[in-house]
Parts: sequence; C-alpha cells; structure tokens
Amino acid sequence: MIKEKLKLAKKEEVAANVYKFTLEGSHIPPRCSPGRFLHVQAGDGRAMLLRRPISISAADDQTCVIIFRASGAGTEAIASVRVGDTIDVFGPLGSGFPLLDDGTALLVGGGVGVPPLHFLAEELVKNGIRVKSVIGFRSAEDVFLADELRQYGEVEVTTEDGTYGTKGYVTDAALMNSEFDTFYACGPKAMLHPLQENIEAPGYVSLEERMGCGIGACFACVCDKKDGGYVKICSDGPVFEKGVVQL
Amino acid sequence: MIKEKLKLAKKEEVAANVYKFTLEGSHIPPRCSPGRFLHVQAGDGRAMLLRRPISISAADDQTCVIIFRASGAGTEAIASVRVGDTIDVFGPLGSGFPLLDDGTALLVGGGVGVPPLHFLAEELVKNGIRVKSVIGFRSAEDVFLADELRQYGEVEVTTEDGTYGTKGYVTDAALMNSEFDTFYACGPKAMLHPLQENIEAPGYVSLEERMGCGIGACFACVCDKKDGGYVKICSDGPVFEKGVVQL
Amino acid sequence: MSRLKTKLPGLDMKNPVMPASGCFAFGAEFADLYDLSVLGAAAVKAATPEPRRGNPVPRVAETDSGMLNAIGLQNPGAKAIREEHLGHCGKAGIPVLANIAGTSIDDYCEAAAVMAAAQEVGALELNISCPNVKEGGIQFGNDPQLAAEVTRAVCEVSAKPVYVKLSPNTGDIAAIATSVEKAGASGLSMINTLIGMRLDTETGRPVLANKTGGLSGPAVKPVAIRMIYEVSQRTDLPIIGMGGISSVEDIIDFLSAGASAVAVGTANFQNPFICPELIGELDEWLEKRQISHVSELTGRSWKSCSVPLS
Amino acid sequence: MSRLKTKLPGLDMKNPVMPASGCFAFGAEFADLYDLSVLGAAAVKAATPEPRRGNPVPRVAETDSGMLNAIGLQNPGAKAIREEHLGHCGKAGIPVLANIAGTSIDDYCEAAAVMAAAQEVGALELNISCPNVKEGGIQFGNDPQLAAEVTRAVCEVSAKPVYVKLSPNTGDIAAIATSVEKAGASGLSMINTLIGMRLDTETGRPVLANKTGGLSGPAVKPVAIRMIYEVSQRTDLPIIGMGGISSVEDIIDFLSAGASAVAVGTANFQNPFICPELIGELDEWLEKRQISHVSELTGRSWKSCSVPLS
Ligand SMILES: Cc1cc2nc3c(=O)[nH]c(=O)nc-3n(C[C@H](O)[C@H](O)[C@H](O)COP(=O)(O)OP(=O)(O)OC[C@H]3O[C@@H](n4cnc5c(N)ncnc54)[C@H](O)[C@@H]3O)c2cc1C
Ligand SMILES: Cc1cc2nc3c(=O)[nH]c(=O)nc-3n(C[C@H](O)[C@H](O)[C@H](O)COP(=O)(O)OP(=O)(O)OC[C@H]3O[C@@H](n4cnc5c(N)ncnc54)[C@H](O)[C@@H]3O)c2cc1C
Ligand SMILES: Cc1cc2nc3c(=O)[nH]c(=O)nc-3n(C[C@H](O)[C@H](O)[C@H](O)COP(=O)(O)O)c2cc1C
Ligand SMILES: Cc1cc2nc3c(=O)[nH]c(=O)nc-3n(C[C@H](O)[C@H](O)[C@H](O)COP(=O)(O)O)c2cc1C
Ligand code: FES
Ligand code: FES
Repeated sequence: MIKEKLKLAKKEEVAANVYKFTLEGSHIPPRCSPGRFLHVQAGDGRAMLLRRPISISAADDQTCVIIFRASGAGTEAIASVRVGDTIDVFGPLGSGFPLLDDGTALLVGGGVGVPPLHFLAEELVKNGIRVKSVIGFRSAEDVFLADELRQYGEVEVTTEDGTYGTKGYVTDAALMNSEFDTFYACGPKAMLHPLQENIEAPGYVSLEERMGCGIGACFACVCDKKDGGYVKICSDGPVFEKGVVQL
Repeated sequence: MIKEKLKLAKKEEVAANVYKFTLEGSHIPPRCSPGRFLHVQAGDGRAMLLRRPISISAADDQTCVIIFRASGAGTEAIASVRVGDTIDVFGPLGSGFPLLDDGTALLVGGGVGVPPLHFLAEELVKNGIRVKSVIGFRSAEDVFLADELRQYGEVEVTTEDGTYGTKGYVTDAALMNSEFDTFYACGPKAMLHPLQENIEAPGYVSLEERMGCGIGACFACVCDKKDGGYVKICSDGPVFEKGVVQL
Repeated sequence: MSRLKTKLPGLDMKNPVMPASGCFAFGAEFADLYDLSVLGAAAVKAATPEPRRGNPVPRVAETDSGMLNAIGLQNPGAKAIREEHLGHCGKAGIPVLANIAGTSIDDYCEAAAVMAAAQEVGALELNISCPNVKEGGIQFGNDPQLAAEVTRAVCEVSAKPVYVKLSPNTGDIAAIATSVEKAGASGLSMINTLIGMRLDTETGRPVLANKTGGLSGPAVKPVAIRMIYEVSQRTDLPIIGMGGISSVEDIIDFLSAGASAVAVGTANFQNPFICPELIGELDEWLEKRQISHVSELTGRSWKSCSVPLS
Repeated sequence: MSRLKTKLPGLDMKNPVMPASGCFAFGAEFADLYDLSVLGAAAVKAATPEPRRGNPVPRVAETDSGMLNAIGLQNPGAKAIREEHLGHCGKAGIPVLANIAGTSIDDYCEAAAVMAAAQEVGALELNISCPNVKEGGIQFGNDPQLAAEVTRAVCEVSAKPVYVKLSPNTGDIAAIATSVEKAGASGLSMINTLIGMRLDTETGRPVLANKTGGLSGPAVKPVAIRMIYEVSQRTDLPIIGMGGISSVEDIIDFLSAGASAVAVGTANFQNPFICPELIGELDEWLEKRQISHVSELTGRSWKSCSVPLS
C-alpha cells in the first residue's frame, strides 16, 4: 500500500458524466488486481476530508486506470482535475476477485460497478477463461466499457429505458444465463442480492459501502455475515464469496 | 460595486513571495481609484470563507493590477491560481485617497502597503503633482515597485537590514522630509502612528484591519476616532485624513 | 413564487429566506447592492437599551469552513435604531425581526419595548445566546429557568410576537426550547454561534482581542441540523433555522430538519448577493420537483407521513 | 528528539502524539504501514464489558471540514481485546490508553477492571461522551454529579491512572472537569465529538442509519481549543487534546491552549501516515525555534509569564 500523488496522464469522458482517468507515476501501486480499489482524495482535502473509493479498471507497471461517475461534490472535484496535474491516491486497498484458472465466467455489473469487471475480464482471459459480460445502465448515454469488454468475449448490455441493448434490469438478463462455471458481480446491494440468492454456480460479489479509513481501522463499512459475525468491506472485501454476506 | 470572476492574464513574482497579478474582464470594476481595494476570494471558498482585502495597484478599463504577499493560507491559495484561470473578486470597496490638484506630495509605504501608492503616484502625476516616495522593506529580496515608482518621481528605499537603499525604518526616513504639501501613507498602524503624530503638513493614512463583509455591515473593522465615535475601515476608509483615527 | 409565501407569527413573508442578525446591519449597505424587497424578512443587528461600543479589534478570525466573531453587540442603542436605521427595510416593505440583547432582564425589556413599538418591526428575536459579551446574554441560554424568566418578561412588554434565539452551547437545547415555549415565545431562532477560539500559532496567543468568539459558517451546519431536528419534534413553535447556510441544498436541509424559515449569516460576507440568489434557486428547486408549497418540506426528516418527493 | 519526551500519569511517552480512540482500532492495520514504536502512545478503540455489534450502516457521512460517525462502539468486548488485540502496541513498546465505555456504572467498572489489568495498558480513558449509543455514555458527560460518580467508581477498580474523556455537548465543561478531578481522575481527554446530523437533500432523511452522529475534524477545532483553554485554567489535571488536528500547527495550538499531549483522530483517514509525519514535524518546529522542550508550550495562550518565543 502506498499513498502517492499520481499524474493524470489522460482524461476521457466515456459516458455522460463518467470519466476515465489514466494515472501515471513512478510508484504505481504494486499489486493492483481486479476488484481492489484506490482511496482517492477529492479537492485539496480541506473541505472534503473523506477519500472516495474507486475501483481499479486497468493497471500495469506505469499506469493505472479508474473510471468513475461525477455524481457528488467529491467525484465532481476529482473530475475537474486537469491533465498533467496530480491526484492523491492511497492504495490499492481491499482484496480482489479470486481468478479462475479454467472454465467459463459470467461477469455482471451495474453502472459504476462495471469498471472492475474490465480489469477482471482482461485477467481472466489471460488465464484462458471464456468470459461473458452482462452490464446494465439507465440509458444509452450512460453506457461505457461495452466496446472494451467485447475484446474479451460476448457482452450483453441492458438499459432501463431500452435506449441501448436489451430493455430491463441487468439482474434479469444475468439470470437468463446458466452456462458458466463461476459468476463475478459488482454493483449495489439491490443488484447483488438476487444474484447471490438465485445463481446456483459458485461466484463472487463486490460490495459498496460508505468508508472512512479504507483499511479496516474505523469500522465504518461493516456488513453482517450470514452465519453471524461481520466483515469489513474495505479490508475483508470488497469481494466476498457468494453466500458469505447478508445483502 | 460588482462581484465578478476576473481572468488572471499575467502573473509575476516581483519580490520574494510577492506576486503581481494582472486581472482582466469585461466587467473590470468601474471606479477603481487609488486607495480602494478588492475583496478577493481565496481557494474555492469552501474551507476559507473570508475574502482577502487587497489594494488596487493599477487599473484601466480592461485590466486591474493587484500586488500581494503570499503570507498565509489564503494569499498562498490566491498565489497558486494559474494564468488563464479566474479569480472571484468583489469591489472596488472603500474610499480612496483624495487627490491633490497642485503642489507636492510625499508618499510613504511599508511592505504590502506600497501597492496602492503606485496607483496613487500615477494619478497624482497625471494631476500635475510632484511626487516623492519613501518605501520600506525588511530586506533586499522583499523590495518591489521601486523601479515603477521612479517613473513618477524620486524614490527612497529603506530596508531594515540595510541590504538595499538606506538602512533603517521607513518612518525615520520619511520624517527626514519636510518639503511637501501633503503626505499619503499606507502600512501597519505602528508605521502610521509616528507619521500622523509628527508630520505637520496635512495628509492621509490608509489602515489595515481584519475584515468580514468589506462593506460596513458586520462591524468587524471598526477603529476609534480621536474625537470619540468610531469608523469602519472597510467603508468609511481605509483612507482617513490625518488626525481622525486613533492609531 | 407563491409557493414560497410563508406566514409566521408577526412575519408575513414573500419567501422564507432572510439575512441573519449581525450579518446585515440594518440593510443600508445591502440596499446599494440589490432591492431589499425581494427578501422574506430581515433580522437586523442586536439592539441594547444603551449604545454599545463593542469589543476591541481584531473581531473576526477564520477557521476551517467557519469563522469566529466577537463583535460584542456594537450598536447605537434601541432608540437610535428605531428612529434612524429601520428605513431601508421599511421602504422595501419587508418585516423586520428585531434582535434584542442585554445583560439583565430589565435591559432586555427596555430594548424590547422600544423595538416592539417600531412600525417596521414584525417580531422580536430575543438573543439569549450571544457568546461575545462579558456578562448577560449567554447564561440565559444555558438555563431553562432563566430563559423562561426573560422570555416571560419580554413577552409582557412586547405587543409583537417574540422569537427566542437559542444557544447551541448547552447540553440540552430541547429543555430550553420547551421552557421558553411555556413562557410565551411565539417562535424559535436557532442556532446562534458555538463558542470557539483561534490561536496565533507563532505567538500562542488568541487571535481575537476578546479571546473567544462565536463560530459560524458551514462548519456548524451539522450541529444546527441535529438541534433543529430534535427541537422541532419537541415543541410546536415555528423555527427560523440558521447555521452555515450557503446553498439552496442547505436551505432544503434546514427545512427538512424542521425549520419553517431560514436565515443566512456568514455567507453574506463571501457573497453579498447570496440572499436574492438563494430565493431564486429555492423557487426553481421546488418547481423542478413539483412541490406546490415550501412548507411541505418542513420536518420531513422525521415526519412519518411525509410527502414522497421523488 | 528528547525535547519531545512527555511523561503523564501512566503514560511514559517518547513524544506527546498518539492516535485518537476509534480511529486506529488496536493498531494492527497501521502496523502494516509504519513502525508503531514511533508513536508516543496509542488510544485504542472503546472496550465494553460484552462484545457490541454497533449501529447499522451507513455509519459515516462527510460534512464541511468535518465528518460524522455513528459506529456505535462496535468492539469484541474487553476480555477479547485484552487477550487478542493489544499485541501490536505491546510489541512496539508504546503505552496503551485504553478507552472504556458502557451504559451503566457497573458496565464501566467491569470493562475498566479487565483493561486495567492488561500489562500493555498504561492508563484508562473513560469515555463518558460517546454520542452514538442509545443509552449510557453521554448523559454522564453532561452532569457533573454523574460524571464524578462513574469516575470515582472506576478509579476504585483500576490500578492504572484514569483519564476522563469529556463531551463538548454541554453548557459548562469546566464544571464537569473540576468535578471529575475531585472524584479522582488523573487526567482529561478532550474533546469527544459534537452531536451532529446530515440529511440527504433529495429525500430529506438522515444519511446515517443512527440518524445523529459525532462530528469530528478541523470543523470542531475552534470549539476544542476554547474548551481546553478554559478547562486547563480551572484544573490541575494534564489534558490530552484532540479535535481536528491535521497539521503541526494544530498540535502547537492545542499545546498552547493548555494540552500536555495530543491525539489525532479523523486525519488518520485522510492520511494514514499522519502520526509519524507530525511527530517529525513537531520536532523540527521546536528545533527551528530553539525550544528546548515541548512542555514549554503548554498553556502559553493564557500563562502570563510564558517564554517569549520569537
Ligand atoms: C469498493 C468501492 C469501489 C467503487 N468503485 C467505483 C468506481 O470504480 N467508479 C465509480 O464511479 N464509483 C465507484 N464507487 C462508488 C464511489 O465511491 C462513490 O460514487 C463516491 O464515493 C461518491 O462520492 P461523491 O463525492 O460523488 O458523493 P458525495 O455524496 O458527495 O459523498 C459523500 C460521502 O459519501 C460517500 N459515498 C457516497 N456514495 C457512495 C457509494 N455509492 N459508495 C461508497 N461511498 C459513497 C463518499 O465517498 C463520501 O464520503 C465505489 C465504491 C466502493 C465502496
Ligand atoms: C484595505 C486593505 C488593503 C490591503 N492591501 C494589500 C495589498 O495590496 N497587498 C497585500 O499583500 N496585502 C494587502 N492587505 C493585507 C492582506 O489583506 C492580508 O495580508 C491578507 O488578508 C492575509 O491573508 P492570508 O490568507 O495570507 O493570511 P491568514 O493569516 O491565513 O488570514 C486569516 C484571516 O486574517 C485576515 N488577515 C490576516 N492578516 C491581515 C492583515 N494584515 N490585514 C487584514 N486582514 C488580515 C485574512 O484576511 C483572513 O481573514 C490589505 C489589507 C487591507 C485591510
Ligand atoms: C459577524 C456576526 C455578527 C453576529 N451578530 C449577531 C447578533 O447581533 N445577534 C444575534 O442574535 N446573532 C448574531 N450573529 C449570529 C448569526 O445571526 C447566526 O445565528 C450565526 O452566525 C449562524 O449562522 P451562519 O452560520 O449563517 O452565520 C452574528 C454572526 C456573525 C457572523
Ligand atoms: C470513526 C470514529 C470513531 C470514534 N470512536 C471513538 C471511541 O470509540 N471512543 C472515544 O472515546 N472516542 C471515539 N471517537 C472520537 C475521537 O477519539 C476524537 O475524540 C474525535 O474524533 C475528535 O478528534 P478528531 O477531530 O481528530 O477526529 C471516534 C471518532 C471517529 C471519527
Ligand atoms: S472504511 Fe474503515 S473499516 Fe472499512
Ligand atoms: S468588514 Fe464588515 S464592517 Fe468592515
């Protein structure tokens, strides 16, 4: 784990209010892996104290990509950073998705839950896994990463208003699939719940929660386990095996 | 009075940590005159709420110049604005120096009290006044505006450590002069006090105080008058006729 | 903008937004900037029976997302205020909420009687919470008994409704609120400033000449919101909410917490045009969400049967 | 760095800087980031006699220059803490300030007895000020009588010195301080969080599941400074100061106000390396000004005979 100022090398608006940031630094956090996240400082940190957790969407030795929606004061401030300026990040934090080493995988993501799936698809394909992705958005203008994911396998896109791909919810579309060995899902609890309950195959879910420290020290982000006890999403997760957490 | 975002057209470091900002806008505050000031927003205004009062050092229809020392969190934030970006200013506020229309004038300024004297010298010379300036700084690296002021007349510079011009305090140097009709002084109270008490000629002093509103509504910046009563430095001043305020 | 009309005891307002006491003087300075008649009302500077010189300078200091002030209730005295300073609000036709301060119950009553008699004044705002004067004021704000006494006394001499301005510097603000309600208050203003201090790091000495000052601005908003949330569930009095308002979202939050109107203080220093701007934005906010009247928002943080808005 | 050595009852510290309770858990996570032995001490998470699950999520919300938390004292219980969680601090050789919470005097005593018996523990920090649990805790912090009672009871069962952590949610913090001093406290920690609330502007509902939470961060620093300024002049107890510390200047201010040591809470979330960084900067700050020992700064905001520093 490092705390470092990374340079914003490239900035793209990949959907309405959704930004793809390519970050560069001599100290790109080592051990970036799909499902792990960066804890990102918004603004100068004087009025906004809490870092924002953002998943890593791609990474190599020199660069690291995050994709996020500017949806509140903090993510808007991050979105306003200019190319060439630096962003203070702490990470990578959390535990990532365990990677299959053979068989097939179904990837399910909703909205800003899609970015980690891009990194995941890349790594799974490297491992020789066949990947299908089902990703959902509100509307056509919100769709992103669909083309990138197509590099790695079949992609089905749903939109709530039907302006792109299949009309409907991503969960419904995902549950139509059964030909896979493992599923991987990332999104809000309401999306993860039906997947965890209805998919018979093994799988992993990646959760969101409001965070303080990001490292397991403040107990802001706990989630009950099904068998009693609790987990901390930031450090025990954000990825959990199907059936472990109560959604 | 207007509240406007002015564009930073030019930025120069004119002495150690002292910045000259040339601001541009379609709405350059009208009625800029020597001794009046701009109330300048520092940063994004979320962590630092109070505006910083900065004197106008030059102005025409399209541009307006301020010169300030980056000496605290707010002025440092203002100093970090980049050319092409905008600065939120409110003003011009306060009352300026009354301008002589004949005779000679002695201008006395210490440190960041010098900027308004530049504007004042320009206007006085336009009015046909002969101007001498005595300006004081801590050390050679702090000296600024000396060359600019020389365009308008004789300039004597003092430094506390003697590394530039005369060694000593600006007040002492100023009090050696007697050949003038009116004096104009700007600086901390400790500098203005001996001038107000010891100069026989009529004159004007420009005061500093911590401010809230800048327009006379919050009573943060009051100063006692010699004859009882009080003034508000932001709106009744910052310039007062010699003998009016208690220093 | 009829969705903004707000009628509270003594205050018949076009909208629920007013400048807060001490941040607007008596309106003259702002009348140079905008037409005061757009305001819902104006809470003017505290009046004491006699003129007061206030505290030595420095009187203000900045803190993170806040500021400290220790003006010390400088004012020309109630009579001079009534006779010379209410004209700007009067001409604009907006009701004045006259802030009253003092160091004893007699003081309060004297100033209250003078101000209540002014035609421009719609209601009194009893400041039992000023942290910036040596004696009087704030101790009334931390003792339900004393708070009730001064309220009762002032209500007796005032023909106009009395709002009590509560201090956040207390362990049980609801107790003060219910106590002044019983004593005859017609409304509450909350919150006044939190007592705070800033030191000069190099010298170690207080920045303010008065040493302590009152903390205001966005830093205190969470404290104000929870106090209004609590008090609005414990009394039937209408609440004028304040403490860090600087955006239309802040106004919505104060109304949701339980306020019926709001006052904007510190933010006037950063943006002197803020009150008219916020009034316009408030109307747009409601329109966009098709809320027919602003009062529907009051208390929706805790009302179980609140109108679903989105 | 001998100019930083600080010795307080039960706490023999290399320097006066420690992480604040609840922001550091028991040190395991930070031990992965830096060598804990650089710290002066560690205030660890509150221990209750039985394990506690804490409040539902969301448990944190951001506010301007501050944050709200309503963790609800989640902890594995005093026994488990003593047996399983103190190893990181123990190995680093830094004294533990064991935070104790409860809902009744018996609770406090039970947890206190367990924690005081741990070898790693240098002193107890009696949390009579947690705003985030339904019953117990904070009412002790707003009543001099109750505060004294629980202090006295805990001092009786504890072989280790007891620091009382004061609540800022009170109208007279000096009264609580003097009362717990008489009851046997060896020191004070101040301040705990201010009660606050944030609403979701669109829905109007509280963001935190617990509705209210504790406000911390730079927003509260001016409140903390003035309370320490006041209390340090009214008691002889050493004070561990906290509330918004995020820079070396903040540390100087807390010492100047009257603290003898400081704790850093919220700032650990923004910068997990902040404690070691500040310790280094504190040494440099003193060196640059040729101050031979950090304790010279304590109380210089009000001490008339304070050492001239510049
Ligand atoms: C492990 C993890 C990975 C994430 N990855 C991504 C990603 O790749 N792309 C992306 O766009 N978003 C991602 N999110 C969600 C992202 O963190 C929130 O959208 C963001 O924090 C909102 O901040 P804001 O300033 O826009 O909102 P504000 O409402 O201003 O935030 C206020 C506070 O609430 C917190 N908060 C608000 N919404 C959320 C949320 N949904 N989850 C967690 N905290 C929240 C903020 O962090 C902040 O502390 C992820 C969240 C988690 C927990
Ligand atoms: C009428 C007037 C004209 C001025 N003109 C100039 C100028 O042309 N160039 C220049 O460099 N400076 C000028 N100053 C001083 C300038 O306002 C302060 O240096 C500046 O406010 C300090 O802000 P900061 O953020 O650096 O300091 P901080 O210490 O971070 O400021 C904290 C607070 O104290 C206030 N403050 C601190 N020092 C002063 C001071 N000396 N006067 C007033 N407020 C202060 C700040 O405005 C802010 O509200 C002028 C002051 C006044 C009153
Ligand atoms: C400079 C200043 C002066 C104030 N004077 C008064 C006053 O005279 N009477 C009063 O009741 N409140 C006074 N207040 C408190 C405000 O009316 C308001 O309650 C408080 O500042 C919180 O609101 P804000 O955060 O919007 O400023 C003053 C506040 C400031 C900043
Ligand atoms: C997430 C969080 C958890 C906390 N838990 C405790 C606790 O268990 N016991 C306690 O006495 N104080 C607790 N506190 C209060 C801090 O110890 C500290 O008093 C307060 O946050 C002010 O300091 P700060 O502004 O540096 O955070 C907690 C604070 C935070 C932010
Ligand atoms: S965010 Fe602090 S424990 Fe997870
Ligand atoms: S700064 Fe408000 S009256 Fe002068």
